[in-house]
Amino acid sequence: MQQPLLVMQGVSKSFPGVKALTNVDIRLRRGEIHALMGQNGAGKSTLIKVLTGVYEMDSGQVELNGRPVSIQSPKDAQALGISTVYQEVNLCPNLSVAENLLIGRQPRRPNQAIDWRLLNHRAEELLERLHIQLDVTKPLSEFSVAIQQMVAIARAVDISSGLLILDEPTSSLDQREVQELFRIMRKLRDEGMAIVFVTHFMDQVYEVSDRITVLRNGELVGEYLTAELPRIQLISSMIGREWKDEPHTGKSSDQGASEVWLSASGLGRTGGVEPFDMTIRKGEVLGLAGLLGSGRTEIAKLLFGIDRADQGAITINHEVMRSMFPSKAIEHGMAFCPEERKVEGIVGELSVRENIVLALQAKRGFLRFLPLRKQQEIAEHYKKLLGIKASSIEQRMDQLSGGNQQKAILARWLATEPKLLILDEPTRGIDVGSKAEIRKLIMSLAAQGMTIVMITSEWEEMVGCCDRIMVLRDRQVIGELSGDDIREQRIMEIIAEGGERDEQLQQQVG
Amino acid sequence: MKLPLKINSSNITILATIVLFICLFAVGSIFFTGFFAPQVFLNLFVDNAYLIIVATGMAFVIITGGIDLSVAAMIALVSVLSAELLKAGVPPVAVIFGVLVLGIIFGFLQGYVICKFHIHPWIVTLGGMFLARGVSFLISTESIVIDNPVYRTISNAKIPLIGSSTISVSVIIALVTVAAAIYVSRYTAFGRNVYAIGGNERSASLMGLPVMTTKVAVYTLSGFTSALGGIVFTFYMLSGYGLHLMGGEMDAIAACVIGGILLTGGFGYLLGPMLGVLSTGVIQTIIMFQGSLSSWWTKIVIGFLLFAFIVLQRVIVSRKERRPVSQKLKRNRTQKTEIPV
Amino acid sequence: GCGGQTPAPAAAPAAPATTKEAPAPTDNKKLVVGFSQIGAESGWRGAETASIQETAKNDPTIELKFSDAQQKQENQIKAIRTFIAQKVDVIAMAPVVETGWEAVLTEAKNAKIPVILVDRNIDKKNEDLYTTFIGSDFVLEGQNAAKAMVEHLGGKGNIVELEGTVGASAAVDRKKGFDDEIKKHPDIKIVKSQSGDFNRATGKQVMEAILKSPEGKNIQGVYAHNDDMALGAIQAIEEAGKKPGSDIKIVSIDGIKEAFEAIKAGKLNTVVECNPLLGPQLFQAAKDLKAGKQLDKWIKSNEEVFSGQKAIDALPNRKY
Amino acid sequence: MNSYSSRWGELTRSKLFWPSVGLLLLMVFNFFFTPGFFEISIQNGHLYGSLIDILNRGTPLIIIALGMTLVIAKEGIDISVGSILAIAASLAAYLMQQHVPFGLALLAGLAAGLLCGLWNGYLVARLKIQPMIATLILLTVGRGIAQLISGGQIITISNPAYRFVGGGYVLGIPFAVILAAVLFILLYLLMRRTALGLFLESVGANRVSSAYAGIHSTRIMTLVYVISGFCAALAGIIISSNITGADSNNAGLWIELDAILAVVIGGTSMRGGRFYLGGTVLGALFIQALSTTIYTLGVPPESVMVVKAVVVIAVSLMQSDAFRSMFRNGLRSRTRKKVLAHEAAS
Ligand SMILES: Nc1ncnc2c1ncn2[C@@H]1O[C@H](COP(=O)(O)OP(=O)(O)OP(=O)(O)O)[C@@H](O)[C@H]1O
Ligand SMILES: Nc1ncnc2c1ncn2[C@@H]1O[C@H](COP(=O)(O)OP(=O)(O)OP(=O)(O)O)[C@@H](O)[C@H]1O
Ligand SMILES: [Mg+2]
Ligand SMILES: [Mg+2]
Repeated sequence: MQQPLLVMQGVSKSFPGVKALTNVDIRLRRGEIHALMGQNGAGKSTLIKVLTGVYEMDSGQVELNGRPVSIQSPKDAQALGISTVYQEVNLCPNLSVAENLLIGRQPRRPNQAIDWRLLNHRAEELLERLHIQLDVTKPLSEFSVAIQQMVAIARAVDISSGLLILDEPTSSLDQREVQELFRIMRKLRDEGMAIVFVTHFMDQVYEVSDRITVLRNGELVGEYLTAELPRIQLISSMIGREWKDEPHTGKSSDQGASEVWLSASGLGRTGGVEPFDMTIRKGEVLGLAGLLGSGRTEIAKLLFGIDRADQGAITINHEVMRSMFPSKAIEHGMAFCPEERKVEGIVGELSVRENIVLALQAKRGFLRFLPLRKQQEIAEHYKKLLGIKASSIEQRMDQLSGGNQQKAILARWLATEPKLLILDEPTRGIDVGSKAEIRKLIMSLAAQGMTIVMITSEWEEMVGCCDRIMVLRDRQVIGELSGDDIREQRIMEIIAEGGERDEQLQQQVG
Repeated sequence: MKLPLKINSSNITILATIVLFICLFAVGSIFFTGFFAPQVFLNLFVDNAYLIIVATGMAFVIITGGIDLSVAAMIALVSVLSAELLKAGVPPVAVIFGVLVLGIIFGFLQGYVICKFHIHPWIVTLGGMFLARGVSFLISTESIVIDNPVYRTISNAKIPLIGSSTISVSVIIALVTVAAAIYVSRYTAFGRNVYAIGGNERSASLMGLPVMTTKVAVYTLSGFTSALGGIVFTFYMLSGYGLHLMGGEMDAIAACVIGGILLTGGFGYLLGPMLGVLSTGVIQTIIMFQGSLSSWWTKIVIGFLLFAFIVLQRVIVSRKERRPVSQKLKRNRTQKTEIPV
Repeated sequence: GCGGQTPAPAAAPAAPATTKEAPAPTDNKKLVVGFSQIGAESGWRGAETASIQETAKNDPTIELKFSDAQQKQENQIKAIRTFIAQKVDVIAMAPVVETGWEAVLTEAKNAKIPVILVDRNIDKKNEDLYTTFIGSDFVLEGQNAAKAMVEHLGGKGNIVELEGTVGASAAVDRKKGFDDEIKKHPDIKIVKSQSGDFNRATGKQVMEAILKSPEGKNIQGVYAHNDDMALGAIQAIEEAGKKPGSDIKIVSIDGIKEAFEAIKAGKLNTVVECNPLLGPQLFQAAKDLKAGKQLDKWIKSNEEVFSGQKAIDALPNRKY
Repeated sequence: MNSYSSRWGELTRSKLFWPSVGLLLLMVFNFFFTPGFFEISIQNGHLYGSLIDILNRGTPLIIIALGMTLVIAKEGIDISVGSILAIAASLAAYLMQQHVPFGLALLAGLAAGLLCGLWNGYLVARLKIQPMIATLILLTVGRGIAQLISGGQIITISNPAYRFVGGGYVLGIPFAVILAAVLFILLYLLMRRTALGLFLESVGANRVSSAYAGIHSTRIMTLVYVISGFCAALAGIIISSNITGADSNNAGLWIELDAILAVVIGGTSMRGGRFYLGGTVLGALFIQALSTTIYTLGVPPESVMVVKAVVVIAVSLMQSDAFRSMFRNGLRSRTRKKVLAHEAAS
């Protein structure tokens, strides 16, 4: 048998109070896509960080090509041909896209000066391979997380020369981008590279991976060939008990009668979304569908007052509002679970408890202080309800695994008991088991009368949950679906048609 | 490919600073006789050459998100040390070389302690500041005259420019420093790493950039420029004195900030510090030409002008930031909208 | 308070001019004097500034260009450059430090503008770069203080020296003059010497600490480089339950009004005057220069040593 | 053994631990090298001794550092405290000289501090000027205003009530110390018994997230500068009262550096976020104790700076986990503890 490219043996890693990895083995072979699976907090990211020298392991060995290596830093890892996309996008927001792609190995002129022209050109080429076109001289911060993630992937792909590690690269990508990524991954695999792939999407695992390693609570469960491992069994081995694939719970279907809770007329922002109208009824689940950068997040931010609308007005419960800002929105019973959890969601330095009570406390005002006892109660309640895996509610937020951070943010907003809950990619990075739980929770909240606006790139999830769907394209609302029309196929059609209509429009104008 | 003159969000501060500088100079010229003269303008460089050098070095530190409070004290130390060594008969070349090495070592040590032990640069360099001043007092509490002929020649050398106006050797050194800094920041890997670290240190490290080395290098560089600034300052003063430039580090920081360098790191052009120095310099010149302010009104007016300058700068910059971006965005993201089915 | 809001009138009687009234400049153009002041670090300097500004204001033949250097030599150099650019008739300055003036004063010399130094001198090597120096001798002040101290102690005792800001020329010279003089008296020992930064709060704090140190428990005299520190020290001594002025003799320099009041109250023994009211002398010198007179290299300001009844008598006339 | 070492670990991780150790070491040093340092007697009916001096002289620094702690927690900095202090003292003294009643003058001084803080807050929170440069403006202007008020002279204070603020004693304890204690308790309650502390830490750690959670970050930011201004004003009144004179030229010069140092020694990170009021008090006391020690010991004036530098660097090294672990591992083996700089520092 061919010698594996990389072998990790007996890897253990513990943080104060947590044993993140216990005696884990993994072997990665050339020409293979290897999925690393496990629940939130199982230790996947930690394993990757240990491998790439971000953390020092407590014990264990790494062998590359049969020779023991000691990787002390991401720099060492890169030098050994290991390139990584970490779970949270790790790029420099102030640098241009091109630089982010090529920093550390910029093309030089003969006199050793950085050749900017060539650099930008190369960057464009790199992105072209992923079928992305954008102005690479713009700072990265001007682009959405999705684009940032694509840039990170493009960078890693370009650097990699033996092993490529992708920690939840697809969490904020839409299907089309995912396909692009898979195409590249397959190509690299066929060229003989080893690829580690972490995701919580079962479909994707079965679509691209050849082999699966499952972790549970920091321990190795086993290594399987993808083809030989049925889905149910995979999930069961991840969660450590039998798993029944429950059918989606039916959605509340009595929305027609309920009254309008919020409506927006002609709401828009120059440079953001084109003016649009929308009505949201009490107790309904409204979906915003669209491709990356279609303006879904923008709409949510306008509704919640994070971006100021420069035209139009919002009416909540018949009360017209000219301006909106977060604390006002919260006061009126809105809640917004943002997309970029690292920047907009978590307060890393604070504890899980403080993160959870933050919005509720802000809503109450600083004087009506929640006593510690009460805070603990709330935090413990949601920790249990959402299955947040943390050593205690006093653990620092940034020490939680990605999925658990996401759950804590969700908890923060649920704690405010909102009337309208806006969820922007709420299940990003959340494992299969929890995802189903959360979906169930959302549905039951809606059934109890909570209104929900949901943005998700998983159309299946959207179709499964929503009573009504607004479709966006190029920052315009271009259609609406409800009732039986809600099908993935229809969404795609509308987006595609909208495209034609737009082109026709442009032709007429031009 | 792209004209450097294109106004965008990153160089707008620089442009605003230049515009405001010209306005201030114009105001001075209108109100005071003798103000509108080449020499008055050149004196801004002559009198501030050392500050330009120091601020430029400090800018690298600030761009990484750090700070160096020891620069002014370092200048004082260099001046005292130079004076004392020259008095002892050490050849000038050796003195210059020696203090430069001292600056490099000093900066390196500060950087090493900051990075290795993860202590905030404010504290470490504050310690450095006390240390440098303290050592210069230990060497001599009195001010020492430098009458070394080489130093005096350099100090008195006047390089004629337009008409009868002249600049000093120090100005050349300062301009070369600025030019070198601009080049380094833009065209070397080190320079780009500095920006990356300022943007997000953790990301930079995960991207495999040599974060620790770069940070240490940046403090070393600042140590070097403050020693160089010290030499230039010594030429300027021809004296060594432990109390020289008390509070000068604030001037350097202010120059950086006025020149558009963000103290939180990651943003700014290396031309900025020089513009910042010139701007505060012209404010001071106006005050001096005015010539009837009492001591306290001097402070108030300087502060007020500084305030007006910064506010105007912000107004210009935020105007620009608020411009609609829709058109540009459309061009940015012309993604094909075919759907994989 | 000595009425800081109403600065001393121009022709202060306490500040006699050393040269006779000279005729006003022949042409009716005003005599333009550029004065570069160090800053406003103390009441003493404030009084000096006020004296100069008021004198100029009350003299129609004079136009004063005043520039405050905020304690920075660089600013003083810039100010002098500016004066040269403005083509003033006379440049006057109170140099913040002795050294570092060669370049800029040479420029002034080349521009044929005479330079007058006020209250502090510059390095002897550069004597040819200024025309005259008006002011006092810090070393001499230190010596005078020492003599007074010796007298108060009867030639025997332990003393504490409160120094000014480390490195400041006033501190360096006042220490030198004092210490050298004290050395002549073997029974007098300076047991502690610490910087009080020329200000009252630090002076008090330092004295407090010293009084609690083993040496500090047996001291008979305190010498402060300026009045402010002495006033702070007096408070510290009182709080320690001792009597300033009798248990512990106190000598200080400057002669601000509060110091005289302290003498009157018996808490301070001697103050060596260092006169800040130099305005009249300065402009007299400037006019003399313009009239082509030859000036002494050093015009001493009129200064005395005050103790006891002499101080009490002088109190009503103190201007600052 | 294991539980012992884990409890030890917990203790050393407490933010109050290292400043306490620093202070303790200084005290131990004094115990051996400064005879009489620990003597406390009764003099004129009040406590008297070096330790009392440290408390008494330390109060202005403690008060300012408390305000500074909040500003730094918000990821800001306030270098104008020295000037605010001078304004407040000069204004109060000037008004009393003009025969304004004591209470009114005192209020005016404090109000001036609040106003200065409001100004700083406005520049930073509304105009979004970088904190250091925003407060640099007031650093310059404020000193000028103070001198303008006093005419550059020291205004002597004769009002006995005013003198009591910084020089009086209650039951033998300096009144200023009681004031500082009250302020500490008030701030502590304000921060820890209302949600302000939580909001402040949240804004300091991640401003965007906090705004999304509905916290008015501009209000919080303004508030901390106002508190800092108030603290500075109070410190100014205490200092001027103590020396019975408002010195607009020198009062509070460079105190911002000491205050920031105290905050950092006290365990609050200059990157904002978590703050420790208790730690700040310890830090300020440490700095004051160092000064008092230096004065009592008779360190030659020209070496004072060097001594301070060495102690400051030593204390911050002691606080550094990386430094200590280097020692520990150096004794055992050469297994380097490797954590990314970012994480260890935070
Ligand atoms: N720096 C840290 N300090 C303390 N605990 C940590 C730290 N980083 C991770 N952990 C803990 O280690 C465990 C494993 O986390 P890890 O991030 O590896 O999970 P994961 O499998 O990647 O989960 P997810 O799917 O949610 O990303 C978690 O319980 C987490 O709380
Ligand atoms: N102020 C701005 N300047 C430049 N670009 C901006 C600005 N605001 C938003 N954008 C860009 O416009 C797009 C906004 O899309 P938005 O985030 O609303 O889309 P979305 O449908 O939510 O897509 P995603 O799945 O990426 O979240 C993003 O690509 C973002 O980079
Ligand atoms: Mg993970
Ligand atoms: Mg989005």
